[in-house]
Amino acid sequence: MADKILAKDKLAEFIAALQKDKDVFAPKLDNDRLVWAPLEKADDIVWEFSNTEMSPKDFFFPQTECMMHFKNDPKAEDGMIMQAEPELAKERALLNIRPCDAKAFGVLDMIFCQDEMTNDVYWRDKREKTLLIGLACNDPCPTCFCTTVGCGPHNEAGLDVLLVDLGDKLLARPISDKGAKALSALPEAAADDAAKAAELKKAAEDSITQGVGTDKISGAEVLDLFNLPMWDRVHESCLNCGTCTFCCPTCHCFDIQDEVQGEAGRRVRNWDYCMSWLFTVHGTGHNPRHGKKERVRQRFMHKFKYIPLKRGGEIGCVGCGRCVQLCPVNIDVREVVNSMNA
Amino acid sequence: MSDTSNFQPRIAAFLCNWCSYGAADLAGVSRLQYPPLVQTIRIPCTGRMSPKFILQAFRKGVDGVWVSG
Amino acid sequence: MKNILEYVGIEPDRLHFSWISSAEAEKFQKTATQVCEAVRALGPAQHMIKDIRKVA
Amino acid sequence: MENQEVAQKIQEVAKKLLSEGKVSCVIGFEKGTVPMRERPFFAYTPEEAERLTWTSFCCNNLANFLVRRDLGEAGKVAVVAQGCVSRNIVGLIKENQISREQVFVIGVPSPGMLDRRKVQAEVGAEKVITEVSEDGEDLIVKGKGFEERVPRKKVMRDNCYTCVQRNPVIVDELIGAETEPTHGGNIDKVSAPWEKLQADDRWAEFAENYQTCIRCYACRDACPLCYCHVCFVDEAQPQWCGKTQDESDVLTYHVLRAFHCAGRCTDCGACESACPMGIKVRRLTSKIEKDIREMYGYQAGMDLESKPPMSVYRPDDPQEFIK
Repeated sequence: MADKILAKDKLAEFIAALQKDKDVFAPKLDNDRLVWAPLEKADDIVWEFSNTEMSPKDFFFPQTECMMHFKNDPKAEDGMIMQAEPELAKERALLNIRPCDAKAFGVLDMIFCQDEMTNDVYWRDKREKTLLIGLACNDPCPTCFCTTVGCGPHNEAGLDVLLVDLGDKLLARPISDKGAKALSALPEAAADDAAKAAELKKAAEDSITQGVGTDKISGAEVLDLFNLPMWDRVHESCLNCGTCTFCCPTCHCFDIQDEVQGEAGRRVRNWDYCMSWLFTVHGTGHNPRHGKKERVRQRFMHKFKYIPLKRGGEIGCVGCGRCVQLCPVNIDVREVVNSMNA
Repeated sequence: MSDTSNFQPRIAAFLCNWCSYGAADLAGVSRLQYPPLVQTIRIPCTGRMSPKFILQAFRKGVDGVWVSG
Repeated sequence: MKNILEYVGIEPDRLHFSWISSAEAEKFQKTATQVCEAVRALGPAQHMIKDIRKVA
Repeated sequence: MENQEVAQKIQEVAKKLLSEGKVSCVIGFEKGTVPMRERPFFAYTPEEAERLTWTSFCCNNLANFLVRRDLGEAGKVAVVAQGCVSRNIVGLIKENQISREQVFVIGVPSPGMLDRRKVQAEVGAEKVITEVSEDGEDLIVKGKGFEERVPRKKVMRDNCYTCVQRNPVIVDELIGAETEPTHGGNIDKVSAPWEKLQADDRWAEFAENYQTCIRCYACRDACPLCYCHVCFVDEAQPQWCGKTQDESDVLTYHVLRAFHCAGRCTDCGACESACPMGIKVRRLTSKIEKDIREMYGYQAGMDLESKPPMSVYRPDDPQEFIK
């Protein structure tokens, strides 16, 4: 599919066309914090930003999501029967999502929708009804390490459209059929625009200097990694809070709870995190991951060994660097992975 | 607030087994009338009281909490 | 507890404490009436309630 | 004394303690991988002690790590402590979590720690900071295409500004000379704007303050008071607090956690520094600190002798609230 050009002064038309049948969201500055918010008009778009504070995964996997509801009355005819929640009513478009976050959705697709049996209707419904329009990263942060985990500042995986900021205009590259449809009205790009985009891509990739090595991890035995002496030190300063998992675009664990109030009942799922003692404790009181060390090890082993092992080599991390920035005790995933790889 | 004249609040009363619960019992035996809005929860001693109980009562939708030793 | 609930915006008259001996039936009756009146005057509680019907 | 000198001294003391075998481990800070992110570090050997540092961004409360590790096995442990951390150590001793003999306190008068969020706001939210260094009363903040001097005073953490005890209260070895005990701020002013409001407005403000909470519990886990084996939010029978993002669930957690810290909180600010969303957690805890001070004349962790007000009964305890 040929690259298109979207002039910035034509954005208003483009957004209006999207808004005809979609709710459009984009990153927005709110009290010095960059958050995802509904986009009203083209002028509100932020072009210069690193990335949103939290990952946009909650568009597809909300922190609290009602799965079904029921009437809490065993004697009633319709009592205790689970009723499905309504599906997403209107399609959505996420504008200016970063390539790393889009790639993360691809990783999560592999986990939420594996086959007929493992097919998360909540995740899939929202994924199918959302158009992802990415904005390539021309100026990655010092904490970014996407290029070393199979992603990149101009990565296309998971996106429907990739935009590259060329100053007064955007190079719009259709990636999926859905994306091509959204761009159908736009003029084709000239060869030198594509060349400029390629230059920007090269520069952005080159600016990422710190990264992780995973070559030895992929060849190593699980148990050898599991028993590395480094785990005895990595966890020491960890607080076992949920910051790294909650800001992570690929963390996807949840906890299902039934809640009742009089006759009303519902089943909800909430984000859960492997750093918590409660995450693995059994009804007997036994906890297979009883200490900080076991929990910290689990998080890194899951992303860098278990997921690649089960999903054809795909790493469960996209290198967005959020956990590096937000961890209250600065446990840096790059250091941890590099010592796993040593 | 809205019309308060017809409003029948629900009040959770945490009463100590040895003090106020006894008083409530005696009030009943003595045929003393008090509003039927108070829903009594007997606790073994006011020392058993916990701030969790108060918050839990509010979370479940009571309009007032009364702790009595 | 009363102070902190008041601070976050729960009316202080929603929470009452008292000392009543098991012999003080009359004080019990009087206090129960006072508590009910105080809460009645405030109207229904609005905050801190978890209502899953509303959010569901 | 400049922070660099203090760091040098901390290293010397740590090396001496470790090489003489007086302690098994020194808990201090090392340089983080991101600017303004010094991080807790555990030095077991004199060589490792060379990684210890001291800057104005040592925002974690190290007393936290005393109570979360098995000191019975570790033997004696040394910990770098400024005023608030030493007060928390006193608190832990009073609550019988650790014994005085197990801890060697390397006392450091606090320079007043700085808030990385304020520094970021000062240079602009969108700018990427790559290097921050200290020069007397100024910070030198560098990033791509800019270099700025920011006065320390402007970016001090709120709790350090209202600190009343910068000097450590218990010390085995003091580094540098004691400083002015306070930074001049008044903690009572933190809660003052809320106290003036009507009940409904207070609730609205309160709910708004915690609106961005993601319930990662970093505030709890960073707190040296929150050492319960099972926190009330993790209890399932009964479940005191739901797991959802419902306003009532989030706020129940914050109210009850704050209340559990009544008479124990030293206003170290670790909760606020740890919060990934930058929530003003102290809006609740500072109010409780003030109430305890006014009602019981008590400030947590100032000495080893006085009894914590929430665990003793005195005939003159305030009881106006009881009918």
